[in-house]
Amino acid sequence: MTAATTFNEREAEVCYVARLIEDGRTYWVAGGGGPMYAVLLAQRIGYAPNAQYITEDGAIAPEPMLPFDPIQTMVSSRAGYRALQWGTMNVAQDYAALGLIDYGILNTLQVDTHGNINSTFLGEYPDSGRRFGGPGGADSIAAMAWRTILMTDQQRRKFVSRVDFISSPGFLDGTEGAREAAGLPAGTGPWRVVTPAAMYDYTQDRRLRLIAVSVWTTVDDVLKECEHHPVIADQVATLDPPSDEELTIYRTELDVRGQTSDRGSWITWNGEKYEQMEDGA
Amino acid sequence: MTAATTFNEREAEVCYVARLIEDGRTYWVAGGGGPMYAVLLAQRIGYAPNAQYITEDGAIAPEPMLPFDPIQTMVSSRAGYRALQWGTMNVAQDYAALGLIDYGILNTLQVDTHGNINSTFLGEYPDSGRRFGGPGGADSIAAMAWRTILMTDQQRRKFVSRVDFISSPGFLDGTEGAREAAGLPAGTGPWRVVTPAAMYDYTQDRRLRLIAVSVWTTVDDVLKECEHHPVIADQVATLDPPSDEELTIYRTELDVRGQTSDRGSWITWNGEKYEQMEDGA
Amino acid sequence: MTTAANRRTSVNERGVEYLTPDPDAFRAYAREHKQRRLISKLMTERDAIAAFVEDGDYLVYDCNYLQRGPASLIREIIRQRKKDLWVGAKFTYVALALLVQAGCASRADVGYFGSRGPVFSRAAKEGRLQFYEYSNAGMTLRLRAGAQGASFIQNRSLGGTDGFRHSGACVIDDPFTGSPTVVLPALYPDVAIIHVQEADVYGNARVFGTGIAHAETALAAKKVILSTERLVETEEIRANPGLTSIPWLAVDAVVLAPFGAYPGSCQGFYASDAEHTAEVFAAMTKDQLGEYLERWVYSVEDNSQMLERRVGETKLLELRNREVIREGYPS
Amino acid sequence: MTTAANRRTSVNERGVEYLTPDPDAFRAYAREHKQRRLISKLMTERDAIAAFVEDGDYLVYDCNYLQRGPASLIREIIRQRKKDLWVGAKFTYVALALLVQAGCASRADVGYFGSRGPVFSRAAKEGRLQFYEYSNAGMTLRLRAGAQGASFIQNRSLGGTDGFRHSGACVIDDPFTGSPTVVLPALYPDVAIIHVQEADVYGNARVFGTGIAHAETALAAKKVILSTERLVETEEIRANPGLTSIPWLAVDAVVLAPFGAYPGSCQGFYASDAEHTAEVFAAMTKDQLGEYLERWVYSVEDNSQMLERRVGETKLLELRNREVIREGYPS
Repeated sequence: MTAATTFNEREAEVCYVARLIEDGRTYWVAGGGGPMYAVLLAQRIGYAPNAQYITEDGAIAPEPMLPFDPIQTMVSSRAGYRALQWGTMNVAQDYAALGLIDYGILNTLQVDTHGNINSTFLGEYPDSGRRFGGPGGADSIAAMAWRTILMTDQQRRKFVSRVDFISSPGFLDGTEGAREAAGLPAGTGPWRVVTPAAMYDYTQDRRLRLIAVSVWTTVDDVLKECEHHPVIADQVATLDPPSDEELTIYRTELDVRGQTSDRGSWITWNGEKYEQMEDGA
Repeated sequence: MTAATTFNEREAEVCYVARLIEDGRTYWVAGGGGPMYAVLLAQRIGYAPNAQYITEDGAIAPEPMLPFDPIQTMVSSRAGYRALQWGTMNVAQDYAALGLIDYGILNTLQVDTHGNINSTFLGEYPDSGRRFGGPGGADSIAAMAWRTILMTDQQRRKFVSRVDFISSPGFLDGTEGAREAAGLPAGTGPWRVVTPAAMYDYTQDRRLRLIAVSVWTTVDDVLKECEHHPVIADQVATLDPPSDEELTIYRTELDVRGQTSDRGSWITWNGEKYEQMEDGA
Repeated sequence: MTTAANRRTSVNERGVEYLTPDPDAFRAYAREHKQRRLISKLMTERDAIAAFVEDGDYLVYDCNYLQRGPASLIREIIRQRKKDLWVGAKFTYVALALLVQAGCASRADVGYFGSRGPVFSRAAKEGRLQFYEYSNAGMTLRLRAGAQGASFIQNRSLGGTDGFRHSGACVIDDPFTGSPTVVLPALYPDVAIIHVQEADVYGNARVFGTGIAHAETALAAKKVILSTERLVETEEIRANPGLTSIPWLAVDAVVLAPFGAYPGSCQGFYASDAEHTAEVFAAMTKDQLGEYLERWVYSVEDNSQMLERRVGETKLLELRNREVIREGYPS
Repeated sequence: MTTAANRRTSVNERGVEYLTPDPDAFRAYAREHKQRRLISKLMTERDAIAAFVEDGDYLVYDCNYLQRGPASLIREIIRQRKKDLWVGAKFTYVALALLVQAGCASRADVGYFGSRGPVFSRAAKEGRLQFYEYSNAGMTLRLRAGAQGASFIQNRSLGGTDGFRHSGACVIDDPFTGSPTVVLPALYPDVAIIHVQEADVYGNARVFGTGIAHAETALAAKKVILSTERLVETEEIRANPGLTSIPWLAVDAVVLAPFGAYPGSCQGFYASDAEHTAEVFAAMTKDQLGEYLERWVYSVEDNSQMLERRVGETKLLELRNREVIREGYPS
């Protein structure tokens, strides 16, 4: 693997998640974009050739024909191509309810210290603030997959003490057994949060913990982009930047239109270190 | 229609039920045999060309290829032939649960004055008596179709005050609202009981009532074959014997192997009246 | 032909209103109104919407405006200026925005909807729009319960969220395990609109590819309008009953609608129109949905005129040609 | 490969024992034991039954010995003299009799079983057989609940019957309507055996024609053995994913079993053997099931030897030729 010298921070985020993909495991990916690309990248580069994914519309272990038209990451012939089964949303959720889905991968708006996820409302529900689209499939994924990987941005307004509205469950109030008491399946919950800048896991007592940062940033810079102060691991690792191999597959086979890098800032190697460019530069 | 001069009493029973079939209505037929043949006869002779039936295994409005091999009245290619949909047992019961099935037609072992059906046990459950196979699909049909038509034999041990075991619900204890209180859908219940010798409906207060007898028998003879004394209608009609037209279709297109007339007695016209021969003669 | 589907609602102890899940009321309706006979239900989109969508109905569409959804029927609802619809807003990117902009929808049970632009906050502020909170799969579970003739169904999700607090769901003690468990109220929509690839004139329909909840939706809804890419003979249905997704028993109207999912894709038939997709998203963002509706809905008489005048044969042919995958779809 | 599926039971206030419907226990089992990888599960009937059917298991077979059922697997269970099985005895004519005669089954949740002959009363009298009462569709609903990861499911039937009193069902107040409603405990069988027309080596399987509850059964059961008429390439599965009835995720073993449903029929492949049907019914009636089992099970090594020695090529060809209907089945 050769470290790449120019890449978008969102490309890096997908690569980080791809490296988390465990071979021979099942994934429920929310929507298209990052979550789906992360699994496809892991399959194609060989990190996890036998990982399988399902989508909300019941594409079971597809081998999609890329690229997709805008929005057409579900209920389309290319997205469901060469699946082992075509189901529906209820079929997908049944498989998760039965404990057959190891991991869920989500994108979201806002996450809190207990891993609760907000995709419904910023501000005071229902009247004072901004309305968003709701949980979609994320509530089911976060409730029923054994482990949840969350992809989001490293921004103060996104890393908060308590989300304004719990759309999809993390550890709820963080007390032991809170999920089970609410009727959610035992033994499930948030597992990792990945941003372009950092990676988090959860402590034994179900609190968000910073465990790694990107090579072009620092723990302090990351903490500036958290409204609350997460637990910090004894050893905070540095995340390897994307490799040329990863980016080649990603750019030529997966996101060939560069939609991922439409937003987010670019990172370059200046000969001495990685530097982050202005957003959208 | 020409009255037939020789026929089996069980053939007559199927004809009686065929004449009850309402055009443009849906039927859930239990097993194969009488219930299914009654609908097919009504379709083919033109009493109810647009009646449709479903079976327990989810054959939805089939046009079966007859005859069937023994037992192969469900889950077989001939039984499901030219259906409008192939479902499963849960699909069939969903349609009934949704109120889409107008009538159920059942065969059974024992019926009581409130239309309760026993196909589980004769004697004292569970140890003292004879074990039978259980309700099969009859419980679901009797509970969820709007109206239930029951086919059985006119025998004392089959027409009882209280069945030994309620396998499938009639009006339960006969009180108003008893079915609803037990969780069964509102407005459903027993509608007709048909035997080779007679036909019954139910009174306003949900008691079995004799409304017609076969041409070769009498009310008194029928009552001898009831353990309890059913209500008797003010006018007890006489059931027309099978017609040649009915029997021709029945024998040449439907029960071509004569399985119906394997048992039961034969009836013949002796020039003056219909006479019942010895059983199995 | 019009039928009062009689939307009845309940309010729970948290003050949340939800459609009353009454299986016996559905049964009584189905007994009276669902056609058992094999009679043709073929009609125009105009007649179908006029006959079966009433002001105040609870409306569910399967899939959405951009993905094998009943886009032409959604436009016709808007064209006929239906009012006060309560929308099952799951898995949807732009349809709810169109219905709210047009003044058709006043309530939404949310699974997910595309929330760009000011249309929603404006309508909410003006008291023209009320949200209730579920999830995509929560909504399809509610429809599943309806399709099974039930009044409730367990859900291993939703518990503990704020969505739960603003939903009709409740927590009960599992009668067998004693554990707390979330149950959702069954959903029996007044009317459902569903786009399918093939149907006969009676409404025996086939759906190919992945989907959301077409069969459940068709069974659970009191009134069901199908639009279909292609009519097939009933003989063809009988020749392969395993392909039937929706039985005639559930269906009230069949609308022949080639490109009925436009601008969305329809698996096996055509790709989506990416330009149009961009246009409608931009209209949401820039508060230009009024102009969008004028151009694509109000100024044309029906779907076929829209396709002819606003899309054109060249584009339609291109969309057909862009659907290159044949495997698993009708030939 | 063997796994303790740990049959756990509950007893209700009427004293009726039933399999505890514990979704979280199923989930924990599935997490550990259900194979996510695409690895071949092809094995002999002997190995499959030896590995996955344990004494004391709750066994469900889909369909039955005479109708596209896993007849060869039922015979292998008998051949291996499994003990103390609790059988989901729905929609079945002779299989329960065979299992009881052979000393394999000690309990049965009844939907319907063929009850001719003395085998059942003898076993019951000797305390070797206990019945619990449900119905055919009640049993498939229990499996549906299991397949959905639920612990209970509403049933608009069973209420008010004596079957109800001898079942694990209970009546609760509907949390939304307040009306009394019957709920059944979900069924998570320890092991399921299912005969399908086509499967790949991973267990992606296709069922054609009507059926009982193959998909629900496969999903709800902890251990799943498929027998299949024909192996198909996974490429073929991927070429038409709409035909997949059962996903590999649910399946533990795939047994290639041409004529695996013999003496029953298998839609699209062969008709039933009417002579054999008569023979087995007569054996029930005349208390000659011991002889039947000796001839058809114990005296042969496996299904293929049985077909060769006891049925013969001429008969098999005749049964294939008698299946004249091709429409809707694999070509």
